[in-house]
Amino acid sequence: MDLRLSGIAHRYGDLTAIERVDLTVGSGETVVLIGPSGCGKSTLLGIAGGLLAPGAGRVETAGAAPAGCLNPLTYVFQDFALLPWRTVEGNVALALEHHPLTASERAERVDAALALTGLREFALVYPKQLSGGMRQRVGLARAVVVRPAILLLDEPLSALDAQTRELLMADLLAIWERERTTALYVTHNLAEAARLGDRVVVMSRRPGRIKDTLAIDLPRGARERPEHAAAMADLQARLWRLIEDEARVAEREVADG
Amino acid sequence: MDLRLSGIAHRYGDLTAIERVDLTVGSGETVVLIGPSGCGKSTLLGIAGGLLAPGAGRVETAGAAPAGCLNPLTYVFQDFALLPWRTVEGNVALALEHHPLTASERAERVDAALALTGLREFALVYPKQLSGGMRQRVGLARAVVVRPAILLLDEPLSALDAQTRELLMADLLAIWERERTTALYVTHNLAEAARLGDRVVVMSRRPGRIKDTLAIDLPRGARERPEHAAAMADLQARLWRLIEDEARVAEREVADG
Amino acid sequence: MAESAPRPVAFRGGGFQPSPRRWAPWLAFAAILGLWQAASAAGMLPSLFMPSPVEIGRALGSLAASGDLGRHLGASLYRIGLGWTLGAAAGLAVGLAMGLWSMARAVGIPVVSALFPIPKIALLPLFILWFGIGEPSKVATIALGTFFPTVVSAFGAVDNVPRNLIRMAQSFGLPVAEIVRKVVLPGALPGVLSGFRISASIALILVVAAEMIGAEFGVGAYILLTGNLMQIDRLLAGVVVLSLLGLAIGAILGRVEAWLLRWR
Amino acid sequence: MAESAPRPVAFRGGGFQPSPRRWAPWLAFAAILGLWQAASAAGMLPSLFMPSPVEIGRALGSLAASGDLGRHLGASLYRIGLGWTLGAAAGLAVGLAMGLWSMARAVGIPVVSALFPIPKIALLPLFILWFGIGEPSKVATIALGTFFPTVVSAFGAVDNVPRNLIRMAQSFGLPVAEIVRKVVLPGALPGVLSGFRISASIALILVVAAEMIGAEFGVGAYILLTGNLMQIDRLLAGVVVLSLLGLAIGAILGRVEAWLLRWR
Amino acid sequence: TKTSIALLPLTSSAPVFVGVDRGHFKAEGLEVELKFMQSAAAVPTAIASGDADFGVTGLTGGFYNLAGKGAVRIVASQAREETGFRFNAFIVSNKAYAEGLTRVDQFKGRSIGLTTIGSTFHYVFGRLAEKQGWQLEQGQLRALQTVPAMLAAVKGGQVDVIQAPPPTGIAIDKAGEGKLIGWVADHVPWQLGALFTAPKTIAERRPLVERFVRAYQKAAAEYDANFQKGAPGKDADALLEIIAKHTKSIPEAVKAGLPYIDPMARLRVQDIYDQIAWNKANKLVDAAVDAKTVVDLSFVAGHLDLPR
Ligand SMILES: Nc1ncnc2c1ncn2[C@@H]1O[C@H](COP(=O)(O)OP(=O)(O)OP(=O)(O)O)[C@@H](O)[C@H]1O
Ligand SMILES: Nc1ncnc2c1ncn2[C@@H]1O[C@H](COP(=O)(O)OP(=O)(O)OP(=O)(O)O)[C@@H](O)[C@H]1O
Ligand SMILES: [Mg+2]
Ligand SMILES: [Mg+2]
Repeated sequence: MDLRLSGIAHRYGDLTAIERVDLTVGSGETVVLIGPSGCGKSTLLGIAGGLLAPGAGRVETAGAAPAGCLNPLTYVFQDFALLPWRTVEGNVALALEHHPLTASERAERVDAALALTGLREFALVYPKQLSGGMRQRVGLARAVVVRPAILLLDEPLSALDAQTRELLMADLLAIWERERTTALYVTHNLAEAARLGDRVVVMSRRPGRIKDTLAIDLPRGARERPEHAAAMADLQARLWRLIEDEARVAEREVADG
Repeated sequence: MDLRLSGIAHRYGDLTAIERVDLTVGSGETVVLIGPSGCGKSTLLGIAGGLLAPGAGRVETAGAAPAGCLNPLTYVFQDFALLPWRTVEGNVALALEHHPLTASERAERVDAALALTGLREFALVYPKQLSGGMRQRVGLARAVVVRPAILLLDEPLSALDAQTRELLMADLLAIWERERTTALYVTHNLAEAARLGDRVVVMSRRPGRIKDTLAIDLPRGARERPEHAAAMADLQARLWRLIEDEARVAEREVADG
Repeated sequence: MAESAPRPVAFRGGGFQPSPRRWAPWLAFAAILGLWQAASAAGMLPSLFMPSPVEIGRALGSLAASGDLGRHLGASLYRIGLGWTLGAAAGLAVGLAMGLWSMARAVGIPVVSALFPIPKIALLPLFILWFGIGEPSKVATIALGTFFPTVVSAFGAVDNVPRNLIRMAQSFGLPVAEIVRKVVLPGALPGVLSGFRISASIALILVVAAEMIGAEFGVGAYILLTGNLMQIDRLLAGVVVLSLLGLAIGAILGRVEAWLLRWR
Repeated sequence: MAESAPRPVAFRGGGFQPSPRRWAPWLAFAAILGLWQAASAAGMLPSLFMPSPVEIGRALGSLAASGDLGRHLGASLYRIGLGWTLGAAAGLAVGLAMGLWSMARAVGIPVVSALFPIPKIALLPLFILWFGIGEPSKVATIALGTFFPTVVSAFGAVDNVPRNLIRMAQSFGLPVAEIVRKVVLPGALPGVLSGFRISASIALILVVAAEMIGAEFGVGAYILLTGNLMQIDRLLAGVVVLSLLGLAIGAILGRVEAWLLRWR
Repeated sequence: TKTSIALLPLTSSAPVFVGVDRGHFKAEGLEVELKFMQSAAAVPTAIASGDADFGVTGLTGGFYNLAGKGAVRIVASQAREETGFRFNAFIVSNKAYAEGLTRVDQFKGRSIGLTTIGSTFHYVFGRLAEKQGWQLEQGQLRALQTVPAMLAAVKGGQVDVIQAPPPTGIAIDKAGEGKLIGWVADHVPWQLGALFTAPKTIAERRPLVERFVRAYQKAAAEYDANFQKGAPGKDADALLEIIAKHTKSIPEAVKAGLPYIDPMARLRVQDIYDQIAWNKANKLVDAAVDAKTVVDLSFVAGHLDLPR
């Protein structure tokens, strides 16, 4: 299934968050969206997923959803957004409960999602007992359990420490390779962008527009190899040059009040 | 001034956080401390700075402090620890107010620290109006203003987004080159460790011990150059191998209750 | 400064972290009671003005021995229980509505803030007119007193349910009713429970006002009676009963809370 | 499913974000008063039981015209002002001490939780014995009523000062007194101010209880008098005065808060 | 000399009002400040707390408890329910009257409205029951805290019977809001109220008490001469004005509700003893209270009904 954003613009009161964005994410493709703070990345993702009504423009999907898909456009959140009063199992089951599934179908799906994210032994644990990395795994399991056609990820790793981020990135890649899900992935992290993206879309600072798009041709599995270290470093440096000045300006903006 | 930790051990109730650590940070040297979550890095830093009384062992300094040093061992905190009811200027001045300085001496020092961290135009702004990166700059200015002999930094960049981290790392390096301060720097981030450290000390998971020490011989200014990209990638890969399994185990620990 | 002499780093942390001292409260109570008793024995506190702990204890003992304590407690607990249940249930419904719907909130906030500070004893004559002098007026006094704080806390509790959880539920296409049931209500529970703590204290405080209206039995009626008879030792015994009741209710709510919020 | 036909993504967000409606409260008040007046005019509410808004307004008008309103307000404001100041100041001192020192806390918490739920009207006979029948007993009633909530909020406020800020101050070698003055007190200010809001409402509520002790003037005394005389319209006029007073105090505290906490 | 008296703004305090406005206290060199209280219970409390030197009010359980603790002592009489004089009346609700409650000997089992337990109203019903040979039962008494609440309850039929002071009782009967079926004095004559002071005042400032009682007696005598001798005396109108002023009432209303006051402020001493005994029997007054210490008979000559 692919995702098509055309002519998207959005304002919050007087503030123009997004000026005009056209973006298509092809079926099975992973597009990484980077840009300075406040440039409208989260806004764009909210619009893509139907959580925000765009000021202008259209959001459409095309193509077939995978078999058993219950929620074509599914989010993974930066702050995990787990219900603290539900166990891991309960959190993963949440998204299934309002669908007409038999109890055994439901249990099977939940179990498969927990297995995929390595959470099986934690099924009955409450979120407070888990580390940040484990919590985001629950977030991933909850997304996977509905067999999404398109994953929308808003800085899913940025609340984690660097080592956990490393561990999760590897797991995420493995899941993607298996499920071949279309993904729109927002991050600030150039290393993440370079590791995960088929294409990297760079947004300008507010009001957000698409400034540039870089395709990464190396297969994802090969990017870690020592012989590609220089190429990857060069890619990151290019991305950094595209973004550095805008990031510097964005950092120094003072909120009034 | 150098910092000498010998035979440090610490327990919280039944939990042994640090088993036995000997570590010396030479004058002007930057030692980066990495290790999995909960291995006792913050505990060790607290002990080094006199904020925690160690269960066993000694903490000592030796050598002359810089001229005008008001607080030889000075912290920079992960969460910035700014007083929200004071302006940038007021936060930076806080550490001076209980010392017998004339008003003009004080103003001069504050101004110099603000200039060094690029905060001059923000002197009268409250922290809530600043982005995360700007807040940590205030934390740096507050540390610099007392002319510390030894800086203790506990993941000073990890609360920031990746782009801001990049910007601050460059500034931090510039300040260090000028002031030649001794520094003990705690992080989870291997890229940071490889960029900033003269030596990287790797701790094992809880109870924390020193597992290995790597010296980085490339001068800090040269590490970003394309011709060293492969070497740096290799260094990070080595650090990752030293830490990966322990990080994996640490992530999956369940807190009881 | 000698370059080579290492100096130990001075400890400068600690403090500002009150540690529990299990014996201290008991000791404090014992000390207060002891001093009080001593002052009474020494004649520094005239027993008319301030009876000694022993006298109060004796009054409490004879109240318990006569069997009246049970009757008073029973009557008051019935009123508190019923009044609180009605007030809290109605307050919860209104508060949740105010938390969920803009319209209910826009109307509710000003009405609540105008009516909340009205002293309940001011309304006793009205309650007599509306509800008579039997149980209904007493229950109504307590119900009204607990209604407003419950509204405020329930409404605040819904407001404090993290919006990101609601957005998450929407992103999975949960219907509104499911979102309310599975996200908003459990998320509001901590706030609602702490509101219950407050309204339970208020119910206790109001039992005296409520029992001003022709009550024969009840802890409040006993306090009023002994106050009128200037039997200060018995009055204070009644106050001690209320105080213990407050501690007991607090402890019970604490248990309930710990169980319902075990996920915290 | 046709591969090529693009389908728009349905909107599923929004809601759960009550938006302000400036006109709604006024409309609500107008609607309530209008309905009430209509019901009264239609004879559905007997004016003995529930006077109409117009009757209450008329009672209020004649109270104001007679000049008594000023006298009543003056007397009550004096008692509220003095009582609240004393109670809040003492409560602040005790609450801050409990926040800072383990010992004060260990002793204070159980004592406060035992004494907090004691109804102030229960103590009126004692207050007369201790403080006489003049102003002191009235002021003491209000002071005692505001003392405990202030203790609780001040103590909680100190507790909520982020410990990392205190560690930071220690790391720069600030002396303890400086830490208290520059970190703990400003950090506790928001909690203390919101405690003041609560204790101010309580002071208002207690003015009726306080003025049960032989007061000639005072809004509470007026309410009691008119209640005793079953002049329900005047009683409700007095209640309206208290309610407006509450709104006014709330508005003033809101201004003070906005100014003192402009850094938030 | 400055002194003060705590009292209620009721006609039963008439001798004090007369004494102040007709100069009897001034003649004894006393400048008396009147301190009006809100409830009968507050009057002796004001003496105990030192807010006033003297007090006059009805005799209640609370009063005797304070007296028993040595806080107050009776020195002279105030109002009395005296056979032949009409003061408080029994008022029944219309509903109860319609059900057949028309006589004072039918109160058994009926709901009775009171201000508080231990009040003078309570005592009268208690003695009435004793005399008629029935028991005040549990659940029969409704303590409503204030006189107006009590009146409202009988008007609304929420209680069957109350006692009302004149002129309220007559007014209720006239307005048809209830029925007046008898006078307390005809059934339970008793010493309703007294003048009292603190034992400490007696011990330390005996001359003050003597002067005060003398002036009070003169006022009582003037009251007696004008109101209790069949035809009104020559100053009756002037005295009514005075009483009306202090009770915030009008002379006609005052006239309809004047209590009997002993011309020499003598007490019926045995009745006081009986009151204490009844209160003790009903556990309203502590068993330790000794009637002998409650009254000081040395200020008024010729007290009535002295116990043997
Ligand atoms: N609900 C809102 N009301 C008003 N302004 C908003 C709202 N949400 C976002 N904004 C503003 O719109 C702009 C874009 O916000 P958005 O969250 O989309 O940026 P972002 O690129 O995701 O930033 P970040 O990298 O910091 O997450 C920002 O300036 C932000 O302050
Ligand atoms: N005040 C405390 N009381 C009890 N246990 C504590 C306390 N502080 C830390 N610990 C425990 O001691 C261990 C070491 O903690 P510490 O904060 O030093 O680890 P860390 O290496 O800094 O971890 P992280 O990388 O997550 O910051 C952890 O298991 C932690 O849970
Ligand atoms: Mg964002
Ligand atoms: Mg740490």
